Amino acid sequence: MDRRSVLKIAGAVSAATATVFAMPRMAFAAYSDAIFKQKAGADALQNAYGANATTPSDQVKLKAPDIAENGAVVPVSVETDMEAESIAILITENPSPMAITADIPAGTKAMVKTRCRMGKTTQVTAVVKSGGKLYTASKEVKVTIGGCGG
Amino acid sequence: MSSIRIKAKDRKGLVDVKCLMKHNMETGLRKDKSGKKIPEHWIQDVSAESNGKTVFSAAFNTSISKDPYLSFAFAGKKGDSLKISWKDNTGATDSAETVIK
Amino acid sequence: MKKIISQVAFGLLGLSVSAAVVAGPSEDRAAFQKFYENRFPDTPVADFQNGVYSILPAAREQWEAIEEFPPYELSIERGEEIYNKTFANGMSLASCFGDDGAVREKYPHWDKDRGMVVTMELAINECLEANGEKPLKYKKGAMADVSAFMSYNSRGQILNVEIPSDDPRALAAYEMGKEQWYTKRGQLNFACADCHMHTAGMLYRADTVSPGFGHATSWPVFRAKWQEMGTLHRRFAGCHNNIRANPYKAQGEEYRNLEYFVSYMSNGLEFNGPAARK
Amino acid sequence: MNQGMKVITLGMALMSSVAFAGNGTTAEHIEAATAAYKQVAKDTGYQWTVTVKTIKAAQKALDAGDDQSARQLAHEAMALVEATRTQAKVESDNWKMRLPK
Repeated sequence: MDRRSVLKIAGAVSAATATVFAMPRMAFAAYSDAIFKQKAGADALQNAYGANATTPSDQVKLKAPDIAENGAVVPVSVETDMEAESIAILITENPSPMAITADIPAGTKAMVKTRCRMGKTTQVTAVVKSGGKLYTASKEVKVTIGGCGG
Repeated sequence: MSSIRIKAKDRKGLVDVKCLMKHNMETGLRKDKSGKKIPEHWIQDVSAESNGKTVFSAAFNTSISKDPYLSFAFAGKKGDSLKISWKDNTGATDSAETVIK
Repeated sequence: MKKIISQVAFGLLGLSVSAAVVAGPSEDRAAFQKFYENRFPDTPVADFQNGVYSILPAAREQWEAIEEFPPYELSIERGEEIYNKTFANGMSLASCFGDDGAVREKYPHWDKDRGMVVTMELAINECLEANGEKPLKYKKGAMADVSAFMSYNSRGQILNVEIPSDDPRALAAYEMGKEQWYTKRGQLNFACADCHMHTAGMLYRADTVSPGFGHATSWPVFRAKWQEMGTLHRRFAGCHNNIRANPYKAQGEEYRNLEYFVSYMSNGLEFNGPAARK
Repeated sequence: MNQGMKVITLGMALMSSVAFAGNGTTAEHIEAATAAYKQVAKDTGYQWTVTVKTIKAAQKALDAGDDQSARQLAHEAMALVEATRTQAKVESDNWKMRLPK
């Protein structure tokens, strides 16, 4: 869960949230509008991870096609050899860029594969949270429309 | 029948999980034939438990494709249980359980 | 396989000189397959069963990622249920097609008694109707599901469509399908062969057109564009619509004969349906 | 190819509109185009979706009281029917050119 929203909830519902606050490490990825309805990727990251400063790293391995076969179903995978706590995928040109956040507990491989929608040609960014810092890899995915198949 | 299909295989101590969840994942941007917007309806939270311990969890936006696909891997072994559940924005939930092969 | 085919073709040529003048189906097929082998020398012949992905490495990677957990698996499960459902008379589709329905290689075939091409989807409906059940719609839904289940259990069977020489009507049906394939239609004035033969592998706007060799192997398919399953005849109709020609009726004579022709042209490849396509 | 076809279609549209410019009511012209469309379909099996659309558009314009547009669309439909017939005629032999050598 994102720490900021935990703080907000903690402020609003003081006593009950104390237990939640006491064990933030146990928290799981959880949906929140503050992350997934954000129009800007940086704000989404801020709300998800309490920080939006990122460092590009070749240790973050992002796999996505150069040209999407179909914008409705684009396979994307993120993997890293770093010790990761969380992985996120941002699709810059989508109405709200944050597509997925995934928590990686100890013992789970720092990897996630899924299929995403992309409305148009866009930058796709994989974010890995490791040692409290955010590392990224990005690439452009071209989305074409039209022809016989699409 | 559950909306979730799971394939979980032990590959030298690392369990390779692939799962497909049947769900329309409506973005709220699509219109029906009469031109009315189809309300958004999507899976927000997914979690996976093996032998009672959470091994993976994720939150989705509407930008995850229809019938979401998720693949991950965790330390485990053949014969362990694996339960995957989701919850969507209407509060609906579903889960499926399998034994790791 | 290629070798066997050419040997058969040469064998026939050797028998009579007139056979070389009046090209028959097996000469057609040899020339057809040769055309694609020359055009796509990097594609192993057996790989043409993978459609456009046999010639497009970048798209193939995405396709393989989709095939890791293909969307048609849900359709196979639905199809299995329908397949094993007991009819009101106590029978089921399994009574017609066996326990696993692995009969893909028998279709399409020439039915001499009725003087027509019988496809698998047609046979499914005939089984339903013979047992007092309602027939299914041909293009999608339950029919595509049943077809997906049967095709899945038939994977690996080899296309071996026959045009019996003792029935001139079979040859006529084949010729009708062949003419369909090579004839321009619609306001856009395209023949199947214009796109899928002479410009196969080229871009039409943003899409690479698939080679016609292998067109009949992978059905039914889950198309990303449809976001659901569809049968071969649904795709035929879609192509005709694209070129602004009125489509024919699914499982009507025109499309059955076209299926007869394209399947015969792909003889030697494997049935590998159902599949995921763009 | 597409462009070429358009030119042919346009040329025919001009010719046929000259041919029956003055005579008959617009409704009759729409009827004539519909009949011709059906006849070609029956004779040759060739049918263009765009012709059906144009006939429908003509009828719609007529119903809306726009006689001039309706008449023009009816003539366009007739030209499309003629082009379809030409295609069928040419193709009855030309398809053999596309056989692989």
